[in-house]
Amino acid sequence: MTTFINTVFINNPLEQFEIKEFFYMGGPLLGAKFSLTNIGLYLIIVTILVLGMSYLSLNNNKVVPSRWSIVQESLFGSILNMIKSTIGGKGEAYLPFLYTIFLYVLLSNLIGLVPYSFTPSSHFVFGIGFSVAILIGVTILGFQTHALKFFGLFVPAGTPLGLVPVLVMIETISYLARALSLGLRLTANMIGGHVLLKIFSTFTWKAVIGGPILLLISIIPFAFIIAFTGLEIAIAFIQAYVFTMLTASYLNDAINLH
Amino acid sequence: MLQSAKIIGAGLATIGLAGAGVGIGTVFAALVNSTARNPSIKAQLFSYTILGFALTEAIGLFALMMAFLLLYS
Amino acid sequence: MLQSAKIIGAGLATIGLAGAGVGIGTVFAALVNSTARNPSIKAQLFSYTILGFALTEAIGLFALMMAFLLLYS
Amino acid sequence: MLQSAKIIGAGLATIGLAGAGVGIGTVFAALVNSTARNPSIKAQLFSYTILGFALTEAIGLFALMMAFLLLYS
Repeated sequence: MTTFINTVFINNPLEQFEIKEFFYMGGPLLGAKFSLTNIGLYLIIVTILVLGMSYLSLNNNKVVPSRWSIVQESLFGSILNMIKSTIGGKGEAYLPFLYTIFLYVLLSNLIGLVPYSFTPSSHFVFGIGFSVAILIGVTILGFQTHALKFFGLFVPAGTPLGLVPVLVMIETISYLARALSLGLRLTANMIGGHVLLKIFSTFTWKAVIGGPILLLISIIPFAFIIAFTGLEIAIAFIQAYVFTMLTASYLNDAINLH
Repeated sequence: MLQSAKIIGAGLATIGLAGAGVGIGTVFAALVNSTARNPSIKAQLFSYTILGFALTEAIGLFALMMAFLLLYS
Repeated sequence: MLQSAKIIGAGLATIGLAGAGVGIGTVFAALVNSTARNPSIKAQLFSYTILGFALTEAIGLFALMMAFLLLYS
Repeated sequence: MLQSAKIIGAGLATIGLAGAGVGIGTVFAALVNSTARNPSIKAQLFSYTILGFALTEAIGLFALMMAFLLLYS
């Protein structure tokens, strides 16, 4: 039995995240180096999907909305409600920004679930790039609207005087940790989910070809994989929603200072 | 030497399941309490509980997955 | 020798997932309890629960990321 | 030999994240329970929860910082 199990991992389950180069142009002569890698390709695909969806729902400006434009309008409306409840009136200026983030992160999560595909959002460069850019933008916005009063953000209302220095130190650390935790949350969920799927599918595959008795036993991990893929789709939606929700609450901190 | 480290590592990783155990117990305790308080929406409560159970189970399986990863590669 | 230390370190780091399991169980227990108490605002409660779940899961997965970091670098 | 001790030390330090996971779960459980009990002051409750979350997360990240400190210096 043990010999059968330890041939389960032919190759490393983390191999699915490796970046492979498709073609490579330019060299020392040209100076400019251009190489299309699989993460680059999938980012382009996701962009085309997002633009295509918006174009489809444009419905060449007919008054009667087509099904696609209803989808987009309801998505737009739900994000508008979320912004209204988080930031209030002034936040509506950031609606297109948050809508694009939500759609982009959602599609890059979902595209990873297509078999034989690659998840752009399972790379730290995608997640942390997004979150650091957002945090720098929010801080600049905060300073622009509130100049020096922005530091009031680090002192929550009603703290006794003696506690202020400790609290300011902790608040600044947690404010700076937001840059990492926002992106790391998205990426870690995607990596963890896909590695788990990879391990269980290899395990089931070994069980299926392992012989008649094992074929019967392999129904259980197979059912688990179906359940977990459903969970993975739910997690893709939840992560995209939470990413947008937290960006909105950080914007709220910058605009309304608590 | 390496094989012994793999076994110890897998053993340590499985401790992570303790949390999922406590979590699932708490979710079902809440189901029992809330069904007593408001039996009319039993179905809705049960669906939330199953969702909570599935998500807590997922965390436990992350730890189990890590244990398998350590044991076999 | 170093490789075996990496495996044991990764095994130890995975224990951090226990906390996330307990946390998610508590959040969903609160959802079930509060839906029984006040079913009219189910939607709002559910959105807070999903937010709480995602934030707790993030901490658990930080520990898992740390385990992967120890294992592979 | 020293490097392997560093790795095991970092693995041990990451276990501290378990507490932060439990804490954040409790904070959001309280939010869900209290919103059901008194939905009118949702905004105030939510801002307290975010503050509590930020402070609990800071403690968890202290543990992670300690783990990195052990690992790389």
